[in-house]
Amino acid sequence: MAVTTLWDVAYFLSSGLLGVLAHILPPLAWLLTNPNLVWLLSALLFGAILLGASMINTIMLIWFERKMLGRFMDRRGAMHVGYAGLLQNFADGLKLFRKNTFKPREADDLGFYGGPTAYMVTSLLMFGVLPISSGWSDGALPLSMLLALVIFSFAPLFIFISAWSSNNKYSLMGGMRSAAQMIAYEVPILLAVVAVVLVAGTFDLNQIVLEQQNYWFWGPLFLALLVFSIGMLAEMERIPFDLPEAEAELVEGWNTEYGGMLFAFFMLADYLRALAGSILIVLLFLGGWTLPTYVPAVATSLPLAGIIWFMVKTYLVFGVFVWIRAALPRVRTDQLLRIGWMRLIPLSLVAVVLAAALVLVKCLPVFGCVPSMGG
Amino acid sequence: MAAEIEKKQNPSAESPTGAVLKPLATAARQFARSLIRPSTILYPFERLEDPKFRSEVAVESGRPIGVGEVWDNYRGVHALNVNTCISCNLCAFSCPDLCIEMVTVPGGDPKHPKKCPQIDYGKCSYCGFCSDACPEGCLTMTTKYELSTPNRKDMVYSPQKMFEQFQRKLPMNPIRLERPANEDAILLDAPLCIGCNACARDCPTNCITMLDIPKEAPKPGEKAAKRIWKEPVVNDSDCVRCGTCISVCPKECLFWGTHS
Amino acid sequence: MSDMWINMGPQHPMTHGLWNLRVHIDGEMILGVDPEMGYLHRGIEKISEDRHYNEVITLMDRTCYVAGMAWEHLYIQAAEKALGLEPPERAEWIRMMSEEFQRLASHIMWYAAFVQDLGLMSPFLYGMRDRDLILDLFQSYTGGRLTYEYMRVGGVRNDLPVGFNDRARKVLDWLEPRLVEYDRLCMGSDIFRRRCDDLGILKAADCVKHGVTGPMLRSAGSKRDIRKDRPYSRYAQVDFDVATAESADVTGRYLVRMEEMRQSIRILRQTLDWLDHHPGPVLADRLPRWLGAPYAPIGREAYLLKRNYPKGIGLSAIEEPHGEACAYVVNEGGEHPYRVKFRSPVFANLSAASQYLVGYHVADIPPIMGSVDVCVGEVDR
Amino acid sequence: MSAAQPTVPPATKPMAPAVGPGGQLPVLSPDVSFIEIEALRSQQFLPAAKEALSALVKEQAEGTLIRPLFNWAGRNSLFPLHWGLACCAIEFAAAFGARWDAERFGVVPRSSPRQCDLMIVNGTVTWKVAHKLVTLYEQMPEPKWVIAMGNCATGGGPFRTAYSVVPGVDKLVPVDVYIAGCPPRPEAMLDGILRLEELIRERGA
Amino acid sequence: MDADEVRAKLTGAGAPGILSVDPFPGVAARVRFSPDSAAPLFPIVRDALGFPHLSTVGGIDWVERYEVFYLLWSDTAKTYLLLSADLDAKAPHIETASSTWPSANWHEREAWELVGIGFDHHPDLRHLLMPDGYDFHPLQRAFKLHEPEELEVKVRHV
Repeated sequence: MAVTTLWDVAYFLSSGLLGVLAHILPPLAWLLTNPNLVWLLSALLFGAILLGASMINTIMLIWFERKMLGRFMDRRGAMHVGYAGLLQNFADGLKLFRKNTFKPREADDLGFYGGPTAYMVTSLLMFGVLPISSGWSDGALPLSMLLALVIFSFAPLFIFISAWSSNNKYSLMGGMRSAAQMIAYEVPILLAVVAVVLVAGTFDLNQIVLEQQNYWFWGPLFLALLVFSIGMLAEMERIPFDLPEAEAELVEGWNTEYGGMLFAFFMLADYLRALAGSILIVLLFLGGWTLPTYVPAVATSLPLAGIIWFMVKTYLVFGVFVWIRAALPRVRTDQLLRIGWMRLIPLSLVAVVLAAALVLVKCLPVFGCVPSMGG
Repeated sequence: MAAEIEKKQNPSAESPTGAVLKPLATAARQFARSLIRPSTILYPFERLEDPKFRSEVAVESGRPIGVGEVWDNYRGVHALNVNTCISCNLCAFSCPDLCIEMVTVPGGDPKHPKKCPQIDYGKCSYCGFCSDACPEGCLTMTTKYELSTPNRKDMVYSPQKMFEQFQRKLPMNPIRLERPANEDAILLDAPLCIGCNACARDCPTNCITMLDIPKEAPKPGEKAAKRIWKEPVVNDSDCVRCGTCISVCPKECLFWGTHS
Repeated sequence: MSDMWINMGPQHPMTHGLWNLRVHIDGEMILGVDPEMGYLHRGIEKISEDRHYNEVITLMDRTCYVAGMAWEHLYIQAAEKALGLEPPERAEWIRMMSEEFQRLASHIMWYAAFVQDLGLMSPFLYGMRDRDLILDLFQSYTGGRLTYEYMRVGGVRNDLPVGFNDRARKVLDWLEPRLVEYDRLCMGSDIFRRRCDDLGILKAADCVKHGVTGPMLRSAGSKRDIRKDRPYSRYAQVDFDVATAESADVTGRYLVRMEEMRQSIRILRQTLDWLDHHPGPVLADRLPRWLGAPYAPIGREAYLLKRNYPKGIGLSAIEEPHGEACAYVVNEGGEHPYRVKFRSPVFANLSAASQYLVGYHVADIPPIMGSVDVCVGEVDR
Repeated sequence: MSAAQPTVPPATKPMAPAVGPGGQLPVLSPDVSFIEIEALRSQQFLPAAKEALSALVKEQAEGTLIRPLFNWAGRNSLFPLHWGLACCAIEFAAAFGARWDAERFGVVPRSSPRQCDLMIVNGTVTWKVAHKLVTLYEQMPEPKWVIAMGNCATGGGPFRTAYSVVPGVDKLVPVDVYIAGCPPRPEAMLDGILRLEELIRERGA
Repeated sequence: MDADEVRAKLTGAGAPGILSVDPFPGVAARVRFSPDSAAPLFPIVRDALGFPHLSTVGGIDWVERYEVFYLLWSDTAKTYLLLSADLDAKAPHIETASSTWPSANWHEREAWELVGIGFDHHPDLRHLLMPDGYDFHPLQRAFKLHEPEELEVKVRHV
């Protein structure tokens, strides 16, 4: 079996390890070769790899943004710490890690410390749900997409808790904006997802990707992609929808009072969410880890090829977000809500209707891919 | 007029919807342009003082980072040629921030020590008035600007330290000020003068000579020699108009004025 | 959340300097504002009384640190009137050129800071990049990047270096397409228009009532520009238009400033052409030496007693990048000015803050205050 | 410097000339390839990692074990407070502009003092703003540094005789690095930051 | 507009307390008036002469007296006008101009703070540039500047 997925790698490693151990300790072989133990160990290993990979990916994502933003702005971005600034964000993280931890006198203990931690944890939780390559969850989670979106929508709660408990007017306003914004943009996102579900016929992210083996959804569901991307921009709180952190009016928004490790949590979780958002777009609209069938098989048969293609797509999607950040100013609160409620929701409804119509006539406009409706 | 401007500058005013594409295109164009060489000077490695680098990124090159050759008149740290300094005090007098102090340097005679400027760069505002005022051109400004130090005391530059700057032969301000003609001159209120020689002794340019001038006609029966006094005469072409003579005159008989 | 007061400043990204905008808000709505100034009050008017006439110039660069040349020009005109001196013709043209370059640099700086307030970072970097070219030009003939100390009572310190005019033209050639690019990023952007239209409206009558001048007044339709109304220096001899807009809002101010930059380039081209063909002295002969550099101001009290120089009061007004600036210099026959009083345009523009801020959202404060173009140095002096 | 750190081989001291006391730097010709320039400073990580490893091998105390790495991190990621006092603030902004791009060194201004390590006092400090400056300084979490940029912050500059001006910010907060200039060029500001990095390396964060 | 025209217009409008109207370089005229008649004079200058824009208000300490001057601009005549009044040295005060020209508000606050001229009936006469409780008037001649004494510089403990 060719090693193609991360789960395979983890399983291979753990079974190999246990096999070697069983060889060394024959009396315990009955225990060590127990498939349940192998599975358990590989699950743990898988989790550890996932955690580390998502963290490192997030940090690389920050690096990617800084370098790319630099070029958009006619400068170079971080470049002197590590080769081409690769180590810059590790240095930032390490530094924030060892900064003095403090709490404003009037701040609430539980909210002040708990908020960022929960924000971080829930953002990390996403990566347990999102399949990065084939054989990731094997249908064990038939509603994985809904679960992912549920976890994604925890964030405003924790942002608001930490903003409220840091006892600062700017934080409070930022938190309130954040809550209003995220709630407003949940709806179009979910509706856009409905369009995808209509076409794919499943809530399982794995299945959705498999549906896109031959035709990616970005073509037929372009409207849904547009709505979903704009909604995701708002959910990630990136320019032009970064109102909660709007530097010019709200100092640093809801993390005004946070410094050191807790601020690092916020930063990291923000980019974790950005990564998760990009991954969701790739999963739902850009075919996940798959490549069109007319691409030579060499490209897909390499070890871990699925993951590599997936990450390439993810970074490209994120690059578009960076591009938008470099070109567009921030909108105002009321405009933001108006865009959300009065533009995106009708648009997403149209997208749903369109998707339903497409399913009904069993004909998808396809760009260069072989149509195979319903997989 | 206003509508005109608006129309001219904002062709998209008619159809604002979808106009986000234009800034996106502009940013993308900039991205493509700066992919090869962004406008960043990699400061510690590339410097605008470097003539070669400067001409490479000059405005003529089409991708301007600097405007090119003219950089040498930047007003940075002073360079002092201690050897030609005449201790005239003019730099200290002309300093608007009073950051120049005249300190004794070796080289003078014990009675009249040689004094050269010592500059406190924590107070200096780099206006260049001192180098404009320097009559001998020994105090000039170089292009050196890196002056960070963890120690406040290091910011006081002694004459020796500025002499080191001079010896490093950094590029110096090429634009020397043409000194316009000035009618001011040192005049003598002759009746008050006691002929003490203080002005001639302290004159940094030695342009004052004490001439024997008969103060008054000898009285009958007196020897003429007793009534002869020495009086300073200023050589205006050599005088740098530093005013040292005025400040040392015990009788305040020298003053500024015009010959006319 | 009911109404509350928030302090925006002294350390706040919106302020672009050191001042405090106390805002009374209800939710996101502004009920009232109270600007609190003085965090950068450096006593420039008082220090000027202890300085020689030329030495005050070093303070002028620092009074308004984005428009140093304009303030030098302002002060020098008043001081020359107070002392009864006349600069040579070429010096006047060089001064005018310097002021126009400064207007260009100041407006670009404004553009950079203003758009950054709206959350868009790239124009800040483009603006700083292009402004550095103008500062390089300044450096090539004054020796300073930000603090020039270039003008003197009776002229300017030195003539332009060889090849300056061509270099300056090349910079203008580079800048002109950049202005189009700036417009594409802002006026071409739907989001930008929606953020700035109908924001911070201050009609012409209110402007006059509250002493608001400069691009803010011209954006309300008034054609008031001291360069046209009361030409100083050699502005009567160059050809340019006064940029105006009708909307009296943030967009209007943006358009006026962008158009002013184009007009500045137009003036600069004419000025450079004049300077090409008219060499000559740049500093008047026979200046009193107590003026300070280029001579050393010496003699102190002893000199004071024995000279008689005409007394006088000099009053000058120029169109500074931010608006109408006036200087009032009293010469009481000393070697220092007896009293120096400046009228800062931003001071008046800020004092009307409640007129154009109340009724808008908190999120509107950065664009509105950005469109005012606050330079705290000249407000507090 | 080499005496203080005998373990560091000379080849891995790339920044030493840039911040030497004389301020003299070998001007590299601009035809140094892009890759070389990007690689130059990246070598700083290696000595730090090496030091940490050698500490690990020698089984030193826990503190010294991770100190080199944290020192490396601390000095390479200085977040200055984003505020502008006076003229120097314009040059401060210019240093973050496209031409000098201070972000190359990991210097990113933050608006909240809670997230800053470095206060760059870029202008005249008046008595009216003095206690606010001290408050901001105290809001910054340790370890923190102060750079007095320009002459006003260093000693009041041309305004030090004025009735409203603090003659030097070192009367209010401890200053680590002074940058002379009125205002200092953006390069001079970067030079000050590099000197502070050198200082952190010597002193320990 | 020159001094004669200003004088004619002022007398035509019945302006009280005009002491003299002289030509002055750079402005149409300098109008000296007695401080007691400020309140009725200001609206006349604004409306009858047509000077709706107040550029600045400044005070000068002449040791034996104080002077307050108002710089006005007329858009129609395109010229400046200088109003000036001599005030008592003991307790200089004058009627506020901010009821006529609202822009005088801050200028008068500044003049009060720095020069020490009181403005009667000013709506909001409090410190503008200096912190509250600063009791000196720095732009008076008696207020001298001096070099700050060298304080001991703290050394940071490593």
